[in-house]
Amino acid sequence: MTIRVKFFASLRERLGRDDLELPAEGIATVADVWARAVPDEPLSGQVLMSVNMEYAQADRSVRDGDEVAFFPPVTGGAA
Amino acid sequence: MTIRVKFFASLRERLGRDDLELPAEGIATVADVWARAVPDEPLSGQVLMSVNMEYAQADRSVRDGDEVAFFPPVTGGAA
Amino acid sequence: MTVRVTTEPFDPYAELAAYTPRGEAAGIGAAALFIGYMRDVNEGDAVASMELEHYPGMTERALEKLREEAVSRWRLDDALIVHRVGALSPTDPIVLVAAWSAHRNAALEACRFLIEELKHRAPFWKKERLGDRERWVERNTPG
Amino acid sequence: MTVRVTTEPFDPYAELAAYTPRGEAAGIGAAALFIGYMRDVNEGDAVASMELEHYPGMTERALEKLREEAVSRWRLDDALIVHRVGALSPTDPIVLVAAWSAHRNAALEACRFLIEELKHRAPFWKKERLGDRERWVERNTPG
Repeated sequence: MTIRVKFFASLRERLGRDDLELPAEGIATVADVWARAVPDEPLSGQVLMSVNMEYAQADRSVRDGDEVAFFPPVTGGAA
Repeated sequence: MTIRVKFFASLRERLGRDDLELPAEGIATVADVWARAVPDEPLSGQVLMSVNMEYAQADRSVRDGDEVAFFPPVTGGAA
Repeated sequence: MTVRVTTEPFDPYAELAAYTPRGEAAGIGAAALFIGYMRDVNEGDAVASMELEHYPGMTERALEKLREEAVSRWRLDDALIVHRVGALSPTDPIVLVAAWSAHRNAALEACRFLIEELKHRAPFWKKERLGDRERWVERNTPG
Repeated sequence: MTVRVTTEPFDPYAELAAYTPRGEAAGIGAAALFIGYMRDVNEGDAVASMELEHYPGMTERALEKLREEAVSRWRLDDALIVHRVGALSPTDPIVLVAAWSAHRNAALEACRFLIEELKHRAPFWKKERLGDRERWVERNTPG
Protein backbone atom coordinates (compact mmCIF):
# COMPACT_ATOMS: atom_id res chain seq x y z
CA MET A 1 0.00 0.00 0.00
CA THR A 2 2.80 2.39 -0.87
CA ILE A 3 4.03 4.69 -3.59
CA ARG A 4 7.70 4.62 -4.50
CA VAL A 5 9.30 8.03 -5.03
CA LYS A 6 12.60 8.79 -6.78
CA PHE A 7 14.67 11.94 -7.28
CA PHE A 8 17.48 12.35 -9.80
CA ALA A 9 20.51 14.48 -10.57
CA SER A 10 20.67 18.04 -9.16
CA LEU A 11 17.24 17.60 -7.52
CA ARG A 12 18.40 14.43 -5.77
CA GLU A 13 21.51 16.20 -4.51
CA ARG A 14 19.71 19.35 -3.40
CA LEU A 15 17.01 17.44 -1.52
CA GLY A 16 19.59 15.02 -0.16
CA ARG A 17 17.55 11.92 -0.98
CA ASP A 18 17.05 9.54 -3.86
CA ASP A 19 14.52 6.84 -2.96
CA LEU A 20 11.63 6.79 -0.54
CA GLU A 21 8.30 5.10 -0.03
CA LEU A 22 5.10 6.88 0.93
CA PRO A 23 1.84 5.41 2.18
CA ALA A 24 -0.68 5.71 -0.65
CA GLU A 25 -3.48 7.01 1.59
CA GLY A 26 -4.59 10.53 0.73
CA ILE A 27 -2.50 10.68 -2.44
CA ALA A 28 -4.42 11.19 -5.68
CA THR A 29 -1.97 12.91 -8.05
CA VAL A 30 1.74 13.44 -8.78
CA ALA A 31 1.42 16.87 -7.16
CA ASP A 32 0.19 15.18 -3.98
CA VAL A 33 3.26 12.92 -4.00
CA TRP A 34 5.55 15.96 -4.19
CA ALA A 35 3.65 17.77 -1.43
CA ARG A 36 3.98 14.76 0.86
CA ALA A 37 7.63 14.04 0.00
CA VAL A 38 8.89 17.63 -0.05
CA PRO A 39 6.46 19.50 2.23
CA ASP A 40 8.74 22.51 2.70
CA GLU A 41 9.01 23.41 -1.00
CA PRO A 42 6.40 24.07 -3.72
CA LEU A 43 6.60 21.98 -6.91
CA SER A 44 8.55 24.09 -9.44
CA GLY A 45 7.60 24.34 -13.11
CA GLN A 46 11.21 23.37 -13.88
CA VAL A 47 10.79 19.91 -12.41
CA LEU A 48 9.99 17.01 -14.75
CA MET A 49 7.89 14.11 -13.55
CA SER A 50 7.19 10.51 -14.44
CA VAL A 51 4.79 7.80 -13.32
CA ASN A 52 5.92 4.22 -13.86
CA MET A 53 8.73 5.47 -16.10
CA GLU A 54 6.48 7.47 -18.44
CA TYR A 55 6.54 11.27 -18.46
CA ALA A 56 3.55 12.72 -16.61
CA GLN A 57 2.05 16.05 -15.58
CA ALA A 58 1.46 17.18 -12.00
CA ASP A 59 -2.26 16.42 -12.21
CA ARG A 60 -1.71 12.86 -13.38
CA SER A 61 -3.45 10.41 -11.04
CA VAL A 62 -1.33 8.08 -8.93
CA ARG A 63 -2.29 4.69 -7.54
CA ASP A 64 -1.02 2.31 -4.93
CA GLY A 65 2.15 0.59 -6.20
CA ASP A 66 3.09 3.32 -8.67
CA GLU A 67 6.64 4.60 -9.04
CA VAL A 68 6.79 8.40 -9.24
CA ALA A 69 9.99 10.29 -10.14
CA PHE A 70 11.02 13.95 -10.08
CA PHE A 71 14.03 15.29 -11.98
CA PRO A 72 15.54 18.35 -13.71
CA PRO A 73 15.62 18.88 -17.51
CA VAL A 74 17.46 16.02 -19.22
CA THR A 75 20.89 16.56 -20.78
CA GLY A 76 21.94 13.36 -22.54
CA GLY A 77 23.28 12.92 -26.05
CA ALA A 78 25.99 14.94 -27.74
CA ALA A 79 27.42 18.44 -27.81
CA MET B 1 49.34 21.84 -80.65
CA THR B 2 46.40 19.59 -79.83
CA ILE B 3 43.29 19.39 -77.70
CA ARG B 4 42.59 16.15 -75.88
CA VAL B 5 38.95 15.00 -75.96
CA LYS B 6 37.27 12.43 -73.71
CA PHE B 7 33.83 10.84 -73.65
CA PHE B 8 32.37 8.93 -70.72
CA ALA B 9 29.67 6.40 -69.85
CA SER B 10 26.64 6.09 -72.16
CA LEU B 11 27.99 8.83 -74.42
CA ARG B 12 31.30 6.99 -74.81
CA GLU B 13 29.46 3.78 -75.67
CA ARG B 14 27.03 5.39 -78.08
CA LEU B 15 29.74 7.28 -79.96
CA GLY B 16 32.02 4.26 -79.84
CA ARG B 17 35.06 6.23 -78.72
CA ASP B 18 36.64 7.39 -75.49
CA ASP B 19 39.83 9.33 -76.17
CA LEU B 20 40.96 11.38 -79.13
CA GLU B 21 43.23 14.29 -79.99
CA LEU B 22 42.25 17.20 -82.21
CA PRO B 23 44.48 19.82 -83.80
CA ALA B 24 43.84 23.08 -81.95
CA GLU B 25 43.59 25.20 -85.09
CA GLY B 26 40.19 26.75 -85.65
CA ILE B 27 38.89 25.69 -82.23
CA ALA B 28 37.84 28.53 -79.91
CA THR B 29 35.21 26.98 -77.59
CA VAL B 30 33.96 23.73 -76.11
CA ALA B 31 31.16 23.78 -78.69
CA ASP B 32 33.80 23.89 -81.44
CA VAL B 33 35.48 20.82 -79.95
CA TRP B 34 32.19 18.92 -80.09
CA ALA B 35 31.47 20.04 -83.66
CA ARG B 36 34.89 18.84 -84.79
CA ALA B 37 34.80 15.56 -82.84
CA VAL B 38 31.17 14.63 -83.50
CA PRO B 39 30.34 16.41 -86.78
CA ASP B 40 27.24 14.32 -87.53
CA GLU B 41 25.40 15.20 -84.30
CA PRO B 42 24.44 18.51 -82.68
CA LEU B 43 25.55 19.10 -79.07
CA SER B 44 22.61 18.13 -76.87
CA GLY B 45 21.56 20.15 -73.81
CA GLN B 46 21.72 16.86 -71.86
CA VAL B 47 25.47 16.60 -72.30
CA LEU B 48 27.73 17.83 -69.48
CA MET B 49 31.14 19.30 -70.30
CA SER B 50 34.44 19.96 -68.57
CA VAL B 51 37.69 21.73 -69.43
CA ASN B 52 40.78 20.56 -67.58
CA MET B 53 38.58 18.63 -65.17
CA GLU B 54 36.39 21.60 -64.20
CA TYR B 55 32.74 21.82 -65.27
CA ALA B 56 32.29 24.22 -68.19
CA GLN B 57 29.62 25.59 -70.51
CA ALA B 58 29.59 25.18 -74.31
CA ASP B 59 30.81 28.74 -74.86
CA ARG B 60 33.81 28.30 -72.58
CA SER B 61 37.04 29.10 -74.46
CA VAL B 62 39.48 26.31 -75.18
CA ARG B 63 43.22 26.59 -75.73
CA ASP B 64 45.97 24.43 -77.08
CA GLY B 65 46.81 21.67 -74.59
CA ASP B 66 43.42 21.68 -72.87
CA GLU B 67 41.58 18.50 -71.97
CA VAL B 68 37.88 18.67 -72.85
CA ALA B 69 35.37 16.02 -71.74
CA PHE B 70 31.72 15.26 -72.59
CA PHE B 71 29.51 13.06 -70.46
CA PRO B 72 25.92 12.34 -69.38
CA PRO B 73 24.39 13.41 -66.02
CA VAL B 74 26.38 11.94 -63.13
CA THR B 75 24.94 9.18 -60.95
CA GLY B 76 27.36 8.46 -58.11
CA GLY B 77 26.63 8.18 -54.42
CA ALA B 78 23.88 6.23 -52.74
CA ALA B 79 20.29 5.16 -53.32
CA MET C 1 20.33 -5.44 -28.92
CA THR C 2 18.86 -2.40 -30.65
CA VAL C 3 18.99 -0.21 -27.53
CA ARG C 4 21.84 -0.44 -25.04
CA VAL C 5 22.85 1.60 -22.00
CA THR C 6 26.37 0.85 -20.82
CA THR C 7 28.58 1.86 -17.90
CA GLU C 8 31.58 0.49 -19.82
CA PRO C 9 33.39 2.50 -22.52
CA PHE C 10 32.27 1.40 -25.99
CA ASP C 11 33.90 1.52 -29.40
CA PRO C 12 31.30 2.77 -31.94
CA TYR C 13 33.00 1.24 -34.98
CA ALA C 14 33.50 -2.13 -33.29
CA GLU C 15 29.87 -1.94 -32.16
CA LEU C 16 28.70 -1.30 -35.72
CA ALA C 17 31.01 -3.91 -37.25
CA ALA C 18 29.62 -6.53 -34.87
CA TYR C 19 25.98 -5.60 -35.52
CA THR C 20 23.91 -7.12 -38.32
CA PRO C 21 21.04 -4.81 -39.23
CA ARG C 22 17.62 -6.40 -39.52
CA GLY C 23 16.01 -6.68 -42.92
CA GLU C 24 17.41 -7.98 -46.19
CA ALA C 25 21.01 -6.78 -46.46
CA ALA C 26 20.70 -6.36 -50.24
CA GLY C 27 17.71 -4.06 -49.75
CA ILE C 28 19.61 -1.60 -47.56
CA GLY C 29 20.89 1.37 -49.56
CA ALA C 30 21.86 3.75 -46.79
CA ALA C 31 23.20 3.90 -43.25
CA ALA C 32 23.20 7.24 -41.42
CA LEU C 33 25.22 7.26 -38.22
CA PHE C 34 25.90 9.73 -35.47
CA ILE C 35 28.47 9.54 -32.69
CA GLY C 36 28.63 12.03 -29.82
CA TYR C 37 31.89 12.42 -27.91
CA MET C 38 32.76 14.02 -24.60
CA ARG C 39 34.62 17.31 -25.16
CA ASP C 40 37.19 18.81 -22.79
CA VAL C 41 35.43 22.17 -22.86
CA ASN C 42 31.85 23.33 -22.25
CA GLU C 43 30.51 26.89 -22.10
CA GLY C 44 34.07 28.16 -22.18
CA ASP C 45 35.30 26.12 -19.22
CA ALA C 46 37.82 23.26 -19.25
CA VAL C 47 36.09 20.02 -18.27
CA ALA C 48 38.26 17.33 -16.68
CA SER C 49 35.68 14.55 -16.45
CA MET C 50 31.96 13.90 -16.40
CA GLU C 51 29.46 11.77 -14.53
CA LEU C 52 26.43 10.72 -16.57
CA GLU C 53 23.48 9.84 -14.33
CA HIS C 54 20.37 8.14 -15.69
CA TYR C 55 17.09 6.59 -14.59
CA PRO C 56 17.58 2.84 -15.02
CA GLY C 57 14.54 1.27 -16.62
CA MET C 58 12.97 4.51 -17.80
CA THR C 59 16.02 5.25 -19.95
CA GLU C 60 15.80 1.98 -21.86
CA ARG C 61 12.06 2.42 -22.22
CA ALA C 62 12.43 5.97 -23.58
CA LEU C 63 15.13 4.93 -26.05
CA GLU C 64 13.16 1.90 -27.24
CA LYS C 65 10.09 4.08 -27.80
CA LEU C 66 12.14 6.64 -29.76
CA ARG C 67 13.64 3.87 -31.86
CA GLU C 68 10.22 2.40 -32.64
CA GLU C 69 8.89 5.83 -33.60
CA ALA C 70 11.76 6.36 -36.03
CA VAL C 71 11.54 2.87 -37.54
CA SER C 72 7.81 3.23 -38.12
CA ARG C 73 7.82 6.85 -39.33
CA TRP C 74 10.64 6.41 -41.88
CA ARG C 75 10.00 2.69 -42.55
CA LEU C 76 13.57 1.91 -41.60
CA ASP C 77 15.07 -1.53 -41.94
CA ASP C 78 16.61 -1.06 -38.52
CA ALA C 79 17.89 1.44 -35.97
CA LEU C 80 20.34 1.19 -33.10
CA ILE C 81 21.01 3.37 -30.04
CA VAL C 82 23.93 2.92 -27.63
CA HIS C 83 24.38 5.39 -24.75
CA ARG C 84 27.12 5.53 -22.16
CA VAL C 85 26.49 6.29 -18.47
CA GLY C 86 28.73 6.65 -15.42
CA ALA C 87 32.21 8.18 -15.29
CA LEU C 88 33.48 9.60 -18.62
CA SER C 89 36.70 11.24 -19.78
CA PRO C 90 37.21 13.65 -22.69
CA THR C 91 37.21 11.89 -26.12
CA ASP C 92 35.01 9.07 -24.76
CA PRO C 93 32.06 8.21 -27.03
CA ILE C 94 28.82 9.17 -25.25
CA VAL C 95 26.20 8.09 -27.76
CA LEU C 96 25.89 6.15 -31.01
CA VAL C 97 22.79 6.38 -33.19
CA ALA C 98 22.34 4.41 -36.42
CA ALA C 99 19.53 4.23 -38.99
CA TRP C 100 19.40 1.82 -41.93
CA SER C 101 17.04 2.28 -44.86
CA ALA C 102 16.55 1.57 -48.56
CA HIS C 103 17.04 5.28 -49.31
CA ARG C 104 19.31 8.01 -48.03
CA ASN C 105 16.71 10.61 -47.05
CA ALA C 106 14.93 8.26 -44.69
CA ALA C 107 18.18 7.20 -43.02
CA LEU C 108 19.51 10.78 -42.70
CA GLU C 109 16.26 12.20 -41.34
CA ALA C 110 15.69 9.34 -38.91
CA CYS C 111 19.26 9.63 -37.60
CA ARG C 112 18.81 13.33 -36.94
CA PHE C 113 15.40 12.77 -35.33
CA LEU C 114 16.88 10.13 -33.01
CA ILE C 115 19.76 12.25 -31.73
CA GLU C 116 17.59 15.37 -31.29
CA GLU C 117 14.73 13.59 -29.56
CA LEU C 118 17.08 11.56 -27.39
CA LYS C 119 18.52 14.79 -26.00
CA HIS C 120 15.07 16.06 -25.11
CA ARG C 121 13.32 12.91 -23.95
CA ALA C 122 15.74 10.34 -22.52
CA PRO C 123 16.41 10.69 -18.76
CA PHE C 124 20.15 11.37 -18.69
CA TRP C 125 21.89 14.09 -16.67
CA LYS C 126 25.44 15.32 -17.04
CA LYS C 127 27.58 16.49 -14.14
CA GLU C 128 30.87 18.08 -15.10
CA ARG C 129 34.04 18.19 -13.03
CA LEU C 130 35.96 21.43 -13.69
CA GLY C 131 39.23 20.98 -11.84
CA ASP C 132 38.25 22.06 -8.31
CA ARG C 133 34.48 22.12 -8.63
CA GLU C 134 31.50 20.25 -10.08
CA ARG C 135 28.41 21.48 -11.86
CA TRP C 136 25.28 19.98 -13.32
CA VAL C 137 24.68 20.77 -16.98
CA GLU C 138 21.41 22.71 -16.79
CA ARG C 139 20.34 22.65 -20.41
CA ASN C 140 21.44 21.02 -23.61
CA THR C 141 23.00 23.27 -26.21
CA PRO C 142 20.78 23.88 -29.25
CA GLY C 143 23.31 22.38 -31.60
CA MET D 1 43.82 10.53 -47.12
CA THR D 2 40.73 12.66 -46.81
CA VAL D 3 39.44 11.77 -50.30
CA ARG D 4 39.87 8.32 -51.76
CA VAL D 5 38.56 6.59 -54.90
CA THR D 6 39.07 2.84 -54.83
CA THR D 7 38.51 -0.06 -57.25
CA GLU D 8 38.86 -2.46 -54.31
CA PRO D 9 35.98 -3.24 -51.94
CA PHE D 10 36.29 -1.24 -48.74
CA ASP D 11 35.03 -1.78 -45.20
CA PRO D 12 33.58 1.52 -43.91
CA TYR D 13 33.97 0.69 -40.24
CA ALA D 14 37.57 -0.53 -40.66
CA GLU D 15 38.23 2.61 -42.70
CA LEU D 16 36.86 4.82 -39.91
CA ALA D 17 38.60 2.88 -37.14
CA ALA D 18 41.94 3.33 -38.94
CA TYR D 19 41.42 7.04 -39.56
CA THR D 20 42.45 9.73 -37.06
CA PRO D 21 40.46 12.91 -37.66
CA ARG D 22 42.42 16.14 -37.81
CA GLY D 23 42.04 18.66 -35.03
CA GLU D 24 42.21 18.19 -31.28
CA ALA D 25 40.47 14.91 -30.45
CA ALA D 26 39.14 16.35 -27.17
CA GLY D 27 37.53 19.22 -29.09
CA ILE D 28 35.45 16.94 -31.32
CA GLY D 29 31.92 16.53 -30.01
CA ALA D 30 30.22 14.96 -33.00
CA ALA D 31 30.79 12.65 -35.95
CA ALA D 32 28.08 12.35 -38.62
CA LEU D 33 28.59 9.49 -41.03
CA PHE D 34 26.83 8.22 -44.11
CA ILE D 35 27.36 4.93 -45.93
CA GLY D 36 25.71 4.13 -49.27
CA TYR D 37 25.36 0.49 -50.28
CA MET D 38 24.54 -1.21 -53.57
CA ARG D 39 20.98 -2.56 -53.53
CA ASP D 40 19.78 -5.60 -55.49
CA VAL D 41 16.82 -3.67 -56.87
CA ASN D 42 16.43 -0.34 -58.70
CA GLU D 43 13.29 1.14 -60.23
CA GLY D 44 11.50 -2.15 -59.61
CA ASP D 45 14.06 -4.32 -61.43
CA ALA D 46 16.38 -6.93 -59.90
CA VAL D 47 19.98 -5.79 -60.31
CA ALA D 48 22.63 -8.54 -60.42
CA SER D 49 25.73 -6.35 -60.48
CA MET D 50 26.94 -2.85 -61.30
CA GLU D 51 29.85 -1.15 -63.04
CA LEU D 52 30.78 2.25 -61.65
CA GLU D 53 32.65 4.34 -64.23
CA HIS D 54 34.38 7.59 -63.29
CA TYR D 55 36.64 10.30 -64.69
CA PRO D 56 40.02 9.68 -63.07
CA GLY D 57 41.57 12.94 -61.92
CA MET D 58 38.41 15.00 -62.19
CA THR D 59 36.68 12.77 -59.64
CA GLU D 60 39.34 13.32 -56.98
CA ARG D 61 39.38 17.03 -57.75
CA ALA D 62 35.57 17.32 -57.45
CA LEU D 63 35.51 15.39 -54.16
CA GLU D 64 38.39 17.40 -52.71
CA LYS D 65 36.61 20.63 -53.64
CA LEU D 66 33.37 19.44 -52.06
CA ARG D 67 35.23 18.44 -48.92
CA GLU D 68 36.94 21.82 -48.65
CA GLU D 69 33.62 23.61 -49.12
CA ALA D 70 32.05 21.62 -46.30
CA VAL D 71 35.01 22.04 -43.94
CA SER D 72 35.07 25.78 -44.50
CA ARG D 73 31.31 26.39 -44.43
CA TRP D 74 30.65 24.41 -41.23
CA ARG D 75 34.11 24.95 -39.68
CA LEU D 76 34.57 21.20 -39.39
CA ASP D 77 37.54 19.64 -37.68
CA ASP D 78 37.75 17.20 -40.57
CA ALA D 79 35.82 15.41 -43.32
CA LEU D 80 36.44 12.21 -45.24
CA ILE D 81 35.05 10.84 -48.52
CA VAL D 82 35.68 7.31 -49.83
CA HIS D 83 34.02 6.22 -53.09
CA ARG D 84 34.15 2.85 -54.78
CA VAL D 85 34.49 2.44 -58.57
CA GLY D 86 34.61 -0.57 -60.91
CA ALA D 87 32.63 -3.82 -60.56
CA LEU D 88 30.23 -3.94 -57.60
CA SER D 89 27.86 -6.55 -56.19
CA PRO D 90 24.73 -6.03 -54.07
CA THR D 91 25.50 -5.16 -50.42
CA ASP D 92 28.89 -3.66 -51.40
CA PRO D 93 29.56 -0.24 -49.82
CA ILE D 94 29.61 2.41 -52.58
CA VAL D 95 30.37 5.54 -50.64
CA LEU D 96 31.41 6.67 -47.17
CA VAL D 97 31.10 10.28 -46.03
CA ALA D 98 32.21 11.50 -42.60
CA ALA D 99 32.14 14.92 -40.93
CA TRP D 100 33.69 15.75 -37.55
CA SER D 101 32.85 18.88 -35.60
CA ALA D 102 32.65 20.39 -32.12
CA HIS D 103 28.85 20.40 -32.39
CA ARG D 104 26.24 18.05 -33.76
CA ASN D 105 24.39 20.42 -36.10
CA ALA D 106 27.51 21.26 -38.06
CA ALA D 107 28.46 17.61 -38.44
CA LEU D 108 24.95 16.51 -39.43
CA GLU D 109 24.42 19.30 -41.95
CA ALA D 110 27.86 18.93 -43.49
CA CYS D 111 27.39 15.17 -43.87
CA ARG D 112 24.10 15.67 -45.66
CA PHE D 113 25.57 18.39 -47.87
CA LEU D 114 28.46 16.14 -48.85
CA ILE D 115 26.34 13.17 -49.88
CA GLU D 116 23.81 15.31 -51.78
CA GLU D 117 26.39 17.42 -53.60
CA LEU D 118 28.54 14.39 -54.38
CA LYS D 119 25.62 12.85 -56.24
CA HIS D 120 25.15 15.98 -58.33
CA ARG D 121 28.73 17.06 -58.93
CA ALA D 122 31.19 14.16 -58.86
CA PRO D 123 31.75 12.44 -62.24
CA PHE D 124 30.55 8.90 -61.52
CA TRP D 125 28.22 6.84 -63.74
CA LYS D 126 26.41 3.65 -62.83
CA LYS D 127 25.72 0.86 -65.29
CA GLU D 128 23.46 -1.89 -64.01
CA ARG D 129 23.40 -5.53 -65.11
CA LEU D 130 19.85 -6.92 -64.97
CA GLY D 131 20.27 -10.61 -65.70
CA ASP D 132 20.29 -10.65 -69.51
CA ARG D 133 20.74 -6.95 -70.20
CA GLU D 134 22.61 -3.83 -69.10
CA ARG D 135 21.46 -0.26 -68.62
CA TRP D 136 22.99 3.05 -67.64
CA VAL D 137 21.35 4.75 -64.69
CA GLU D 138 20.05 7.96 -66.29
CA ARG D 139 19.32 10.02 -63.21
CA ASN D 140 19.85 9.78 -59.51
CA THR D 141 16.78 9.25 -57.38
CA PRO D 142 15.75 12.30 -55.34
CA GLY D 143 16.13 10.45 -52.05
